[in-house]
Amino acid sequence: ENCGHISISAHVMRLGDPVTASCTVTQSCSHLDPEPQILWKLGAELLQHRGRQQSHPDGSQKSTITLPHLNSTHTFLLCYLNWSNSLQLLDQAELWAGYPPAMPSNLSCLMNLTSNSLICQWEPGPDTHLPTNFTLKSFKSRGDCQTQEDPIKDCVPAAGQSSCSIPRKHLLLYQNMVIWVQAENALGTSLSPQLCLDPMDVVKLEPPTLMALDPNPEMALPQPDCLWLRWEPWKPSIYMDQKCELRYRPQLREASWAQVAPLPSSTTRYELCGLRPATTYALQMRCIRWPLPGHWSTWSPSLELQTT
Amino acid sequence: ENCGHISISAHVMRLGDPVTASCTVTQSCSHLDPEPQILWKLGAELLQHRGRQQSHPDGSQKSTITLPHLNSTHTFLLCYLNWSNSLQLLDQAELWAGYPPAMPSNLSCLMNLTSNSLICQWEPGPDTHLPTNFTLKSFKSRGDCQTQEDPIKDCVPAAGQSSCSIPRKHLLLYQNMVIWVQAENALGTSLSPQLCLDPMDVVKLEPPTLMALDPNPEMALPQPDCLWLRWEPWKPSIYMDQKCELRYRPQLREASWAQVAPLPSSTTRYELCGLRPATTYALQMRCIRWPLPGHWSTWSPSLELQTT
Amino acid sequence: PLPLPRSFVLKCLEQARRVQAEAVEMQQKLCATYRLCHPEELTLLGHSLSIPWVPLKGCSSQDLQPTRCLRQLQAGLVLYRGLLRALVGISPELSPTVDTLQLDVADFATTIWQQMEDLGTAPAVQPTPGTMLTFTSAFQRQAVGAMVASQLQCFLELAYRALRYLRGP
Repeated sequence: ENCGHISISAHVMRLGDPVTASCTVTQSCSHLDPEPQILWKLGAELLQHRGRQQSHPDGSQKSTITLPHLNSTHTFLLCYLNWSNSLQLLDQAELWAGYPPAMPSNLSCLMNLTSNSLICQWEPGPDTHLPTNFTLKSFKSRGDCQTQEDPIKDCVPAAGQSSCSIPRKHLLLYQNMVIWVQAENALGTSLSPQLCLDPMDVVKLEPPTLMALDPNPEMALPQPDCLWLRWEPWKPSIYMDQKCELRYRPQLREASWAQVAPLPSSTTRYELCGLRPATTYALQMRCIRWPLPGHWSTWSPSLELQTT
Repeated sequence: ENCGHISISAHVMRLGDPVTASCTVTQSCSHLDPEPQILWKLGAELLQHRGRQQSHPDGSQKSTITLPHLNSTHTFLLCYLNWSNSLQLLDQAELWAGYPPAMPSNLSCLMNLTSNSLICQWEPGPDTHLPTNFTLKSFKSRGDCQTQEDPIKDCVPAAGQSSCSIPRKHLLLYQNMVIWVQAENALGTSLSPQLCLDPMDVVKLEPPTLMALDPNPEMALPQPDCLWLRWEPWKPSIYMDQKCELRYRPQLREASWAQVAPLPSSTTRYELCGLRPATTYALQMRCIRWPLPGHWSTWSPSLELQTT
Repeated sequence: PLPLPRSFVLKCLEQARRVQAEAVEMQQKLCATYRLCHPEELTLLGHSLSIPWVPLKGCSSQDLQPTRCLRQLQAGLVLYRGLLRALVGISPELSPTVDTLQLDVADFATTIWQQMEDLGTAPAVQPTPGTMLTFTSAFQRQAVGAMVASQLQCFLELAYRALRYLRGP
């Protein structure tokens, strides 16, 4: 039969909140000493004269203690019996203190065409000091996301991660869906603002591949101030209409980029003129899904070509 | 309902063996042409005039073909109907040819004290050209392995691997066990010779750690022809009695190793004398479980010390 | 003419190109893995297994009827989704392609269905994929896969032309 038992207001509380606990020592345990002294420790610290001790008709003893502010995020409250001058541990209660989760913020998502999944990430907010579960929740919708169609399976991030990847089979492409993050711990739950997006409108494009193009063979003498280049859109996005931007600069110190007006992705060759003869130029290109919405890819690695 | 159907002696055979197959074209399919011509292809090659074609009472047509030697390890046998001058594919049979597995050889095992598992490897033998499964089988035994105690769960190697790791929980340490490899494919099964070993007798030791030792402070002047060193056995093997060997050589070209008689692992300090003064020496040590059986560790990385 | 939002037509064009590319990939894999490289050799087998051919009469360039074309396109996509569903688990090499293709065909059908609903031109009853095909051999399933991949490309070619016409200049 249990010698002593702690009962406590809560094992998890807000940092700085009070704690009330009582430790009941059964009669069988305290028979050796008519007036057994019950002592408390918080972690390693002995709490001198803090418990109000009473005897109960059934012969048991009960000590009650209140800690005004619990300031450590994880500690133990221990109940001892002073038994012929040796402290005997009867029971201990594990205590956690922290904060309810703040509202997750900066939720953003990108559709990865290689893994064919929608990857969302967010800011988790300040440390709550408590085990806090984040879940990426979503449902299929239509139009401007005012209606809820089929729910989508919760996306549970890997431990400690503030991102989650919704697999293709849970997505309905080319339709809007509603996405948000839920943060939950023992002290409460909080939800991020909702996003309304079509996964295909947040595709993460990789840059195109730039290649030199031999000048037109019919041309007797290639113009000295021109460069000829061609490019291939990133393969997984080849079915998307895109527009691309080309920028170039001579390999001279402090030379700044000059940019060519957007080029539709259907044309994959370009003649760049008006350049300095006998000069090496660095060329870069980036593309974006267009006219449908999308994100610009990063600039491609530089292609270096020299005018004649 | 099925238009045509191939039935074949076997889908998997020994390389060079004959193959007999028949293709039956149902009456419903051949109704368009009273004498439908059945043709065969092996891979892309049309087998001219090779099938014996017969009509059956039920109106179906059957062509039978025999290929004396199948010489490709993976191909298709196709049955066509010449249907108003267009070859119509009715059925195809996938064929594999190869060899029964040779006996796996050179089975050897090492007990890894870090992963606490018994890792065995073997030579799979020549390519059989067929999907071949290797399984490491074993059972607990006693004495000289003449009796079979508890069986041990089969260890299935990762695809294409010729090694397998038996986890600690399946092992009975300090007792002999019987281990062998089984190779199996569609053409047969073969077993390697059996090993009889105690996992602890095949421990793979890592070398000890060699460190310089400051000469004995009481000594007025450290002898010029001596070096002082100490070592620590490899931590996971610290509970094992071991003996160790020390070798040393001066940092001179073509200097060969000299070796000190085995040192019991209980002594972890050593004074090496009889050396050349003012010379840098490379020292290495290796250890082996002793007097119980074991394998020598590799030599430790060199410790370089200079005599005064 | 049907008041079709430009973004809807642009999305359909993109989805058609996307599904087309995947159908080509499926065909290439069937050719590489099972040497089923000539769909024209499978006509007789297709008849015997009664593989449905999906007409797009409302989408012909001579006589384009937008409402009818969209309905036939949507019904055809639902039918192809059913055919693709019968091919699930066809083989480890092909399964990823078939799974993605099936999802993309289904999403394309949903895009059109929801637009028809928004326009009030959707048929009273959603078309269904019909009874699931069954096969008596692995070869039949592979051969049907080759037929579906080939026919789906012709189907999408027709649809693409009609959608481009609907997109206008």
